Amino acid sequence: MIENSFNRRGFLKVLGWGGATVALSGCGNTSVEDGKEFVTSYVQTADYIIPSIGTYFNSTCAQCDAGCGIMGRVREGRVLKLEGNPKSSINNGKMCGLGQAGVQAHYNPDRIREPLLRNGDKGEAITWEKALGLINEKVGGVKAENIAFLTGGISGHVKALLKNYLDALGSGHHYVYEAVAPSIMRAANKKAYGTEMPRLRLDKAKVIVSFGADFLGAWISPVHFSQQYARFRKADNGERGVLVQVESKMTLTGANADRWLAIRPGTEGILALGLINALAAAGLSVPEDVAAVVREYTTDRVSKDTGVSTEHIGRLVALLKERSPSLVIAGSAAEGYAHGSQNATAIALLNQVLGNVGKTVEAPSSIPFPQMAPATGNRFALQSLNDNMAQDKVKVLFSYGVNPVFTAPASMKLKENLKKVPFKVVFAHYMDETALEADLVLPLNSALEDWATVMPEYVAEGAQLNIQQPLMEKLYPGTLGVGDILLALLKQRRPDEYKGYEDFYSYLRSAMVSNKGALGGSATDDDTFWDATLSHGVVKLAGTPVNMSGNPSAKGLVVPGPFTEDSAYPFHLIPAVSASLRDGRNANEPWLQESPDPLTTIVWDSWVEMHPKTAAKLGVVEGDIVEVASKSGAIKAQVYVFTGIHPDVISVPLGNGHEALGRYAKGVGVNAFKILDSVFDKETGELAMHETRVKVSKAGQRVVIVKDEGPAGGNQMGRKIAVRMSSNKVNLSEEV
Amino acid sequence: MSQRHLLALFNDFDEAVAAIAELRGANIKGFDIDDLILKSPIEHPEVEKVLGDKPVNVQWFTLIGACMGGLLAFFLVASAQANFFSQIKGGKPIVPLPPDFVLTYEMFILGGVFITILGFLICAGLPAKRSPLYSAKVSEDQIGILVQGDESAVAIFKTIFTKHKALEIQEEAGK
Amino acid sequence: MSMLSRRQSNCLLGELLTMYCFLRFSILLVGLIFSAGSYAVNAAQPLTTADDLGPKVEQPIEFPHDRHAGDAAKGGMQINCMYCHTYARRSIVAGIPPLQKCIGCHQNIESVRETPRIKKLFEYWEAKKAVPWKKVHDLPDFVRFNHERHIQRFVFAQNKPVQEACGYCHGDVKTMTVARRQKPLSMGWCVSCHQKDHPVDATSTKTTHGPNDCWQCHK
Amino acid sequence: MSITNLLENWSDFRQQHPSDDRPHREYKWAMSIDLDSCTGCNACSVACYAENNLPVVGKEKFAHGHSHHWIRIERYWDNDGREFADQGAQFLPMLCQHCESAPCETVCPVGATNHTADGLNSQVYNRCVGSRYCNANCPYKARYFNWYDYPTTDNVWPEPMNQQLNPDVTVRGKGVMEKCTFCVQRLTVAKSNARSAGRSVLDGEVQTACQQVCPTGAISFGNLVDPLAKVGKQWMKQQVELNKDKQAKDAEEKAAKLRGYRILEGLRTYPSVMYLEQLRESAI
Amino acid sequence: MGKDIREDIAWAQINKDVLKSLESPRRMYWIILFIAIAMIGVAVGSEVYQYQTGMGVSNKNNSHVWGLYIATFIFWIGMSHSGTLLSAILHLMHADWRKPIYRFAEAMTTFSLMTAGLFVLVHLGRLWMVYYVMPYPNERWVWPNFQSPLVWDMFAIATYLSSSVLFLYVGMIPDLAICRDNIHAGWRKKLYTVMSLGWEGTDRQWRNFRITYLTIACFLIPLAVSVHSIVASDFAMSNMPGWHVTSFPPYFVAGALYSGCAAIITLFIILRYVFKFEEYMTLPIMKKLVRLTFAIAMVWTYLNLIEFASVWYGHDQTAKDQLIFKATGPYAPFFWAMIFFGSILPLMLAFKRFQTHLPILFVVSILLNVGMWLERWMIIAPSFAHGHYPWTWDHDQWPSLVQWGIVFGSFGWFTLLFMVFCKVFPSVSMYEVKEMVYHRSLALKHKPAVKGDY
Repeated sequence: MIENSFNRRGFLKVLGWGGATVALSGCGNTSVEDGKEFVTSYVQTADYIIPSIGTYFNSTCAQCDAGCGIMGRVREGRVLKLEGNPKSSINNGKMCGLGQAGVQAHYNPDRIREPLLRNGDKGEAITWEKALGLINEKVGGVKAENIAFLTGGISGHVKALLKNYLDALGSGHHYVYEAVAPSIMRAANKKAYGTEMPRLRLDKAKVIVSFGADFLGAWISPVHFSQQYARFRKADNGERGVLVQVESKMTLTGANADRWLAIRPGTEGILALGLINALAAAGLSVPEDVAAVVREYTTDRVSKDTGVSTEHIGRLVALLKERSPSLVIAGSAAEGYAHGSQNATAIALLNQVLGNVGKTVEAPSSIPFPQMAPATGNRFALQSLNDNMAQDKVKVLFSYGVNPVFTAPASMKLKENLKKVPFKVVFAHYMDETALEADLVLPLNSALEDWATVMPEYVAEGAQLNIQQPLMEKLYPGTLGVGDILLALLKQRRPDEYKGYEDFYSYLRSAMVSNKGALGGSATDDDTFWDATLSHGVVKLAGTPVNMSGNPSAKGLVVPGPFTEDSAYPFHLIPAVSASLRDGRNANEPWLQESPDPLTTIVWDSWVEMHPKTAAKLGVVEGDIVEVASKSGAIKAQVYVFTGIHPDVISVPLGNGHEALGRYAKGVGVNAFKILDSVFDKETGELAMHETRVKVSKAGQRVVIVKDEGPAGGNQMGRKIAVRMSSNKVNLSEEV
Repeated sequence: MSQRHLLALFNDFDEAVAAIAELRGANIKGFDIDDLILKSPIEHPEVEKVLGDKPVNVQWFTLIGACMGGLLAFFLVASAQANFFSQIKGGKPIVPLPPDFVLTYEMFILGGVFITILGFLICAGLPAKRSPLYSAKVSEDQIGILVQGDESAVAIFKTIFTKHKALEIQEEAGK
Repeated sequence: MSMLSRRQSNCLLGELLTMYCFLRFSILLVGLIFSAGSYAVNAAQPLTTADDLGPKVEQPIEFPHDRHAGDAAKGGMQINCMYCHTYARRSIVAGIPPLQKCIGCHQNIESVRETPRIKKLFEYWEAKKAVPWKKVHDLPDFVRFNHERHIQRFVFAQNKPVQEACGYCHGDVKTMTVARRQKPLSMGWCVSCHQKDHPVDATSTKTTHGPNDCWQCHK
Repeated sequence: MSITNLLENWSDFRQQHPSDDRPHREYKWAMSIDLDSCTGCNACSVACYAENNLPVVGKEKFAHGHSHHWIRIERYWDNDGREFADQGAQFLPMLCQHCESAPCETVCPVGATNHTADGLNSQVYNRCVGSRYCNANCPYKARYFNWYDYPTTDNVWPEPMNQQLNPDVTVRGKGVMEKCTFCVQRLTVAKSNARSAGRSVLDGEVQTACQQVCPTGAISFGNLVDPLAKVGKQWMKQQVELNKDKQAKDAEEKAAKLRGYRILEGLRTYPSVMYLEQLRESAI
Repeated sequence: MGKDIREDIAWAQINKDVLKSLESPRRMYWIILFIAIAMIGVAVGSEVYQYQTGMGVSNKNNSHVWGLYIATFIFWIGMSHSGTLLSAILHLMHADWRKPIYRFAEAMTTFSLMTAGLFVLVHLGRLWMVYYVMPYPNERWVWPNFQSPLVWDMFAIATYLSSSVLFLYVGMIPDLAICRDNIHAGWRKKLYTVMSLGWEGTDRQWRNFRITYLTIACFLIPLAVSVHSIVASDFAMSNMPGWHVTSFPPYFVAGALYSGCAAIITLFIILRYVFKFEEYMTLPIMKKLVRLTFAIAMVWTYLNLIEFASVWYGHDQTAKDQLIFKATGPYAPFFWAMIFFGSILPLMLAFKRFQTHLPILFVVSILLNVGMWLERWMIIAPSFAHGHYPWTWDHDQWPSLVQWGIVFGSFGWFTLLFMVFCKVFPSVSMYEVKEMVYHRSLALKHKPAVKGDY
């Protein structure tokens, strides 16, 4: 790896990639052909640029909100591959598949290449000057309170700039929306620990009980957790951590658990309280008020309510009692109900009772620059925006980094409400469902062409400011970075304040350099600091740990009993978040579509997972097309039968079912977001993702499921291929 | 002394055999029984017997051909394996004998067959121009006896042939 | 009796004749087969010195290699190959120098400043456009030829003169203007050299041959 | 003279791999994969797509079994009739095992696949005529055939996606077989750098793409000849020997502590990839 | 048992009858020819499509890399063995009833080999690179891999094809001379003149001819056995369950003889009708042929059972799984059809009344060949669908229309070659029929047989 100490912007200009040729198809030409191809050569170059040798530049992954540091391999002016930045404490040089597909987001053939203005049903290419002028005109014509800015999770200097823009407009509304976010858990954590996102030390735990937290797959910061998981499994002292996963639909984490307990959906809180009760009975000291609350949760009752056998509860209690510290995690499967907050609170309570706070649940650091601190998204934001739109309170809407038309449940009628907004500006990479509704579409630079800073919500220790820098020259001259657009808009409003900044890069550089003291570069001169920052890709920020509460308290804890049966809609629908597609914004990256779902090995499609018992009851087999109908709508998809799911539950993955977005995503699978019922968490008002009840009926067709596994399924047919043994036979500390 | 050629055609094979036997016994001056050529539509090992013991050499070609084929194959294959950069294949020796023997065997046969055919052509004197004394009948159903002898012998030939019910006697001057 | 013997001798003669023909033939055949065999596996390989002149490649600027690298006696500057093709010792490609490098010298050489080629050069420089040089030694895409290894081996370890080492594959470039391929660059040509034993370095008598597995050169 | 050469070096030519008396000299690339750490996340597979120019074939062709995933994650269940797969799944990354005695090598009619001096099972795309015999004979079915012309007629990399292609790796046209190369383009660079520096490749200096991304570090890769290499130590510790088809683990009861094994070892392919058995806690 | 052939048939009549086949066949001939050409059209179209698009259109996949092409390749190779059986083996055994029918059997050998060879090409992913398989000194300094059974195949088939072409040709020289003598104009005259090499039927020619013919026959027998053993070793040398069977080579050879005999019965009936060969291809000969076929069918059945038994009682569980899969899995209908056509149906041939019933024999012989074709397919497909590695087991792989088209067309290709051959060259060996008639008539006259008679 070659450290970069070169003026990045200048470098990109000088190099260009015009001369670079692409090596295609190697096998046809068998002879020496002179004079057919051009040699890559440069006008000017840096010493460390050697043709045919990759140069690595550090940046930040923008594929999800985890904020992993990436390292782009650049050769002859093209970025070829993304690798993990070893200096980033989030991912330490590792990557997930989703992150690596960032290169396909960059080179995607379906990217928008110039600003488009609505003209009837079509988009008409216009110049940036005209587009920005139009925005200026429109925002000037309405009251500030009628301007809404909808974004996904956002942080860093872009967030600060956005804040300034909204201020300049006279403060419009900023809605931060994430379709898939642990927002209920955040609220419950806030209540229980005093902080939204405590740091989980999987590596320190000897037992992890995860209530549906898919920390290896799609939950918060999977690459980070995976690394901790590896250390948890192979502790230095040789004691292998035990993972118990409690959930109704097996996640990737569940598939790696020593024991996967199928629980009746929504009863996670009951099990948590039952465990507290049993632990108290086993001699663990539990505060009196808590003990009083949990007293009625006897093992028998809990077993009956949750469907987890008393034997397993007993063993789990013994394990938790015996091995400490442990870690209990409330994941999306526990929080996605109308009583999700209570579930999450009960689980947090279990952690506190077990004394894990301070051991495996650590306090995060405060973030020194609050204006750049991550604004975490939730579903409530979209709900309020939707209400405002319905009441015609929004006249100009900006949307950046989200695709609400795709991710909003049909019952919200978001699309209809959008039509009431007279002027909608969408910052987009692709013509996604939301961009199709826009009046003005502003094409964005890809994450590999853009400048930004990112402050991830979840970092193991302290805080961190990630640099996102271009790895190559822009593919299309007609795109702009979001920072550049905001800066241009700000210049319209506050020309004096921002005229010194030629573009977002100069703004960012001066903002960083002027704060270099706080960013740990006080001793160096500006250029050295800046070069070092870019070269590292991350800036460690000193933060002080926030206070955390470890005191168990049962105040206000109400855990409702298990659901009553609903004969019209007998099944619970669990919309599964897949590790690669998440909320669907990355669906147009073919690597992700073709990388098989880990549990079902299905590619390029959606499916309905169900238990063999359920399938037998419905009279369906694998490949049958079924209609899954909720009160809000219906979808049709193929059935996949396996035993990693509770018989009361069916599950449909999220992320597919796009009607737009691009050639790889369009028409693939179905969109399970659409049929979610409008049921909200009682405390936070968040949409309860797992609360939808559905009925399933055979649609008559049958298809052959496109998946990687063959007709033998997951059966090894007695051949010694993937072997498993009992952990007590092995001493891991003896291993290398 | 000029040589004359005479072709007699017979319908009855027994008569033809008898004619040859008589020609042999007649001890005609200027005629060598070895110059007698029998032309027949089918194989006649029993008729050829009266012509005396005439050896066939094709087998020698076969032997040499087959051995050459086998040797060539083995050395070609083994040398190629040894010289082609010694590419290691799946835990096998660089010059593995069993597969090489398979090819040796095939080439042994190929060499044998090819050289046998070559030997046949050489020994049978093929391809050749047809002799002028040829009747399409010998490829149909008649047996022909082609004799070569001094002019003096022609009359005796004719007598013998006629005696044995030759259907037709063709005559032509020798070269 | 006499007839019999005559017949026999006739027979023997014929026999011998046949045998002779046959023997002559088979001797010929043996010779042919063996020569074919050994030719096939050994001698058929292309000669390492064979010249195989490539096509003339038209370059945007007719770069005079002879002026730059040629002998002083012939008006050349005797510049080391690797002064310009600087990547050769550290990369798999020899590379074309960045335009910067050409200009670096030529902006100080007033004497040729107004010649058409140099004018063209400065035109590119002013437009900040890389010169679209064409590949002269363009191997197929599935071949990986590593300049670095060969330069390290022959120039640095074995102390061969640079021009000899480069010239082995590229021909006597210092006498050309626009470079033109002079060697076949075929697989057999590469292999013929890889199979030879070369001294490990300038001093020792130890020799080794080039690497012989396919993945050394094929990708 | 070829025949002289043949006669003189006869004993050399009768020599075979794997054998104890002629071990690999400088390098023997090998891998070990800890199934207890593998979470089945597919990052390795995507990394391979990115590094080795694998085509994305699309749903239709995937359905026909035309996919190219040089490293594929297999998922096995062993819930033999139980109601739930309550011990989770077994994930197994399967890639070319670079067998020391590879069944694919002997059967290729044109010698497009050979054993390299470094113990790799090489595949030369341009030499391949597409008889597919190697795949037929591969017990692991870790070889992938280009059923279509992905770069051209199938337009798998539409402009500008083709700019992502790794120039160090050939883009395969139709009709050739391909497979995991242990990222030979990286190995070559590492070896070349090491030779220029006058040493051999250090452990950790070169990583395969799959190893590099693996979030849990389940994949180790290195030089089995190097006594300092982690992979060699792992093999040693697990008492897995390259040249044997029956390991200590298979033989003795006391070796039950070992969890290293190679897949389908009984076929005597002598794979270069060792797997470490997945563990499951018995207390729960 | 009736007479194989009428011994009072005039030799001139033989010439006339056979030569007539070169002139005016029944209309059926032209119909067959037309159909054959149409079939080739299908195959050529399919191949062009496959060549341009890629092997994927044949609907094979990564675990199921071989398909109908290889199955049909073995089928055609097997077919070719009948010619050797009739002309070489029976020649050595002095079974002179073979004489009227061996010529077309030999032609069948040649043409089915030519058809088989095409399948190797069709099968290759990069057929334009097929010359890489040939061992010739080249500028790349690279040789084929002589350890590969496919290279052995290449050697064996090249040897077999060239040897049988030579054998066919050498055996035809006397007949070509007859043609030359009886046809007086046109390109045929030139063709026959050149090809007959100036054959005059002299004793020297006959003498060398006899030895040569015998020698090549001797070579052809082990060659034929080795060819199909080598084809069998394509499978037996690999480690696929279901292929890795020691008894494969003899099993393949028996299957080859079997399908060849069945095909001879079919073609016998067709030629007899089309070229009006009733006098030569007589029912008694058919009867002998049918009995031979029956015997070989039983040998094949036996070897089949041996194969199953050795797998069943062996310790290789994978191979056993494979066998069970064959008999019960998605391929079971084909497997049992193969057993029925290959082992049960030929039992019919044991009954005298069917041995000369041409319509029934026609149908049965075709069904036998279907069975033998299924046998080859049942070797290929189930093994791929159920190999060592369960993860890659595939669903029953149904070949695409492209594969079927090419396989279908190959029958047209064979028929075309064969029919054109029969029209251009005498498909009944005239000189040998004469010999047969001659010797039969000698025997009839109770003349003491000349020593060395056959």
